Amino acid sequence: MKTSRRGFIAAMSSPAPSPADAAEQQHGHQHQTVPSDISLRVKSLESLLVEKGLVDPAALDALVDTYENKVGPRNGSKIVARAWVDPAYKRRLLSDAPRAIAELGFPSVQGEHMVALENTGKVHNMVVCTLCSCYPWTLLGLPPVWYKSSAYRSRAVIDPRGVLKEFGLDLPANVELRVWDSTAELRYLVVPERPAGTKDMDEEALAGLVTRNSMIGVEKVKSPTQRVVR
Amino acid sequence: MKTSRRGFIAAMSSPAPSPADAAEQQHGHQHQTVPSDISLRVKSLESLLVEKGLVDPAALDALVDTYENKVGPRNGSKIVARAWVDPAYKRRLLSDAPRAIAELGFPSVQGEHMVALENTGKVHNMVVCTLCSCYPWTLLGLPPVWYKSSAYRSRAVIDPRGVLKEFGLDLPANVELRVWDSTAELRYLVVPERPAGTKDMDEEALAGLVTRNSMIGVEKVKSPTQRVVR
Amino acid sequence: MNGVHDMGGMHGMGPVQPEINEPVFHERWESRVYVLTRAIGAWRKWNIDTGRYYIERIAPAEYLRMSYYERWFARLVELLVKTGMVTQDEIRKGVPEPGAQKASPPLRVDGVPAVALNRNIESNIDRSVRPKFKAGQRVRALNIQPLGHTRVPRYARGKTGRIHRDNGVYNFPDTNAEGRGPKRQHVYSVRFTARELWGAQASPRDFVYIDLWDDYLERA
Amino acid sequence: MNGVHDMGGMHGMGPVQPEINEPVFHERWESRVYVLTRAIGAWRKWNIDTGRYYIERIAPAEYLRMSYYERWFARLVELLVKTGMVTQDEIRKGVPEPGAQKASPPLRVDGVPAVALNRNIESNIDRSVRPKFKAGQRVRALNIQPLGHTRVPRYARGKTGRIHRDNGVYNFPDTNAEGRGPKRQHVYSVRFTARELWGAQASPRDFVYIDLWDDYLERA
Repeated sequence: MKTSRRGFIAAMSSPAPSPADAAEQQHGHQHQTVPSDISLRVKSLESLLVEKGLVDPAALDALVDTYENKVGPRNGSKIVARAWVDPAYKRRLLSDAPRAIAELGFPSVQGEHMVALENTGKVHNMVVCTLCSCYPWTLLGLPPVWYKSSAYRSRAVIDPRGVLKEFGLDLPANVELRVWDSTAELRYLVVPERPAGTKDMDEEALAGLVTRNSMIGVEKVKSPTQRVVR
Repeated sequence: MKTSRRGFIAAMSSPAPSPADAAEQQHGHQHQTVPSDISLRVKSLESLLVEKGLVDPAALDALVDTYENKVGPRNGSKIVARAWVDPAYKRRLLSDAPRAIAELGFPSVQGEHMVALENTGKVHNMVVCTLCSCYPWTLLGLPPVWYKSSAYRSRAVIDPRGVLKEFGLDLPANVELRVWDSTAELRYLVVPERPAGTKDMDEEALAGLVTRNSMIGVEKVKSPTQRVVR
Repeated sequence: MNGVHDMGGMHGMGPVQPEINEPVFHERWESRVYVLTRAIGAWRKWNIDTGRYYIERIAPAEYLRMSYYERWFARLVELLVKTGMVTQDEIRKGVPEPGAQKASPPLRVDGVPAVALNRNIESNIDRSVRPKFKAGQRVRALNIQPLGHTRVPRYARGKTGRIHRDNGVYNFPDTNAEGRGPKRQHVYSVRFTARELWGAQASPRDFVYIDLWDDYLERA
Repeated sequence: MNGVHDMGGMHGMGPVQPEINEPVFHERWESRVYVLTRAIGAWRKWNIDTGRYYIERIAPAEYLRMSYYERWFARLVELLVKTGMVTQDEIRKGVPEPGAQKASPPLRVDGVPAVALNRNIESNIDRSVRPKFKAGQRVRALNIQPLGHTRVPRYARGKTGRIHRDNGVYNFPDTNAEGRGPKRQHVYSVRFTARELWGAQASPRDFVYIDLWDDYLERA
């Protein structure tokens, strides 16, 4: 876990131990041998805020439960699956995402300020927030660490095809690539291509194929056969 | 010393203790209570390089002596003082600095790739290296920490008048300000204005007035009366 | 501000490193920082733009050193003190000052479902605010260097694109972040060619869409 | 590379903090790092552009965290290993590998005076290299995003200025840093208005002069 979040510290190309590495190691060791300083500080702040009556401890626990268990990419997957099976729904989703999302019974507020982007064989969309970490969390859950990383934020706009390659997607040169930098309150949901070999699958099964990363636009949805082969 | 080199860590505006501050303090304490890790690592590298015959220890000591005791702003000061007392010399310095510098008996190599910039009541020059720390060290000695700092490098080109104000120089709006970003092998020596009240001073006394910072262009040379008043 | 947070186009940040089976939170304290921030948000002592600004104000070396939720924690402490909700002394000691009145939290457990999935953004429909531009027009992102919060990335400044879509009316981050009013105005999705942004080496089939406010744009 | 070292125009780095009676070196190890770098330089295993490049390659978070001479030390270690002058194992153990041949240093104490004050840069006069531009011409710094070492700062890219002076002929850093040849060419001092660089808010009486190579420029 530390590794993935410290990607930006991967210093020079040579594996020579540099002072940077040493400092990192030292830092890492500290955090392993003594209780994490930040953890203690957060605990102390929480108890202060509770004692001051600024937050309700039960509400905090309910919030954690909500983000850990009640939101997540499956919300987005359902929308994508519906769009795959219902062309009229897809049209509504692409032209007025908030309304189309509300149709599926999600509270309408969730869909507000949402834009759906369709990936096809000719146009590929991917989403980034270069300035911070804006993300359609009401539909996809909280963003993964890589989405919030300096690596992704810096490179997605200047080297999007290189980034996609690292996700295993070698986009043909003739495909138009659209990178959406979420600088405002609009949130972007990518509707990936329906993969081959899914003709006989129902909506629920299709939703099970849709990955979070495909709705950010950094990978395609694999066909069920591909998944088996892997 | 730590303080001045850690200027860029001066975090938020509010004096609230932030986790950043805490981390800094922790780091600082470490360096006070145990021998500095970097110091040990440098020692170890030096002894390795000596043992391998890659460097001559006597040469290392001679180099330290040179930079600590044999180069410094007084070389630049002599050139400035000469330019102040000898208008023909000043013209030569401004049109062909390398040759004019060599005239004063400095090894000619020192003057190569040097450009002299004259500050007047109408035009003010200041020098920065936004990309690293390029500096006319053959004439001024090694650069001060502030010159190499992120603060100076980032701000000198976008907020030069703000930077000058922090050095105590409130440049009138009608003075043209020229910032020289040393991106190549050219090195810039600012010839500051000769201050008032120095008519009777000889060249050596004048050289004594010239400060390093005035030859970088971040301050003016104060007249001897000003110096006394302070 | 031209901060290190504005990192679109930077090199040297390493490869993107997706994590398999990533948990929502990696450590307990991360989840607590997140929900404390959300729960304190219910006091409405600061808005989303101020919140973003106080992440950006973290000194660059610290910003890059910190993990995501370390930044959130730094911001929370900073804003709690700044708004007077807690004192520095209380932060230091971890207990309320003697005699401090106990408040009543605006977000209770029964309010969580309504709050947790709601971004709480006003409607973007406001016929009283006229757009300056319309779809299809060529625009240039202004070459401006705001010292405070702004949402026009540096890599777009001075660059020319085309209005792709009028997204409706939103608060203006630059003023809203500092309590100088929402200054509501239209936000457009603007389509830039990668070649305009990055030069001739970029693929002619790459485009970047950036959401930009009226005040960031001029006709081109 | 668009690294954090390319910091012209950034905000948030704090005030400039001059130090009164600053020593040449603040700690002994700093002086040793500096002179070790100079003494090893006498082997001519890398050039000045490579040296700069290996400072820039330090990861951004580390670059900002490190003090100036910590960066120098990181670079020295990196390049010593990269050029095969020492092995990683030797660095780790602090002693030469068993059976390693002892070299003879090219810089001896008697050579110090000649070396210590000499920047060792070739002459910038070379009539065989023709300039592409001349003083007074309007030029634009190319909008390029080199992945490797480069000396055209980001804040100047795509911006238009005027050739102030032809400085003569120098190695081209972009190729020279990576051993792809010196590609010698003219370097010009180019005068940019602060308004061109930073927009209408800048003072009309502020100018930035940047030394730029032929390959960074086009007619404007």
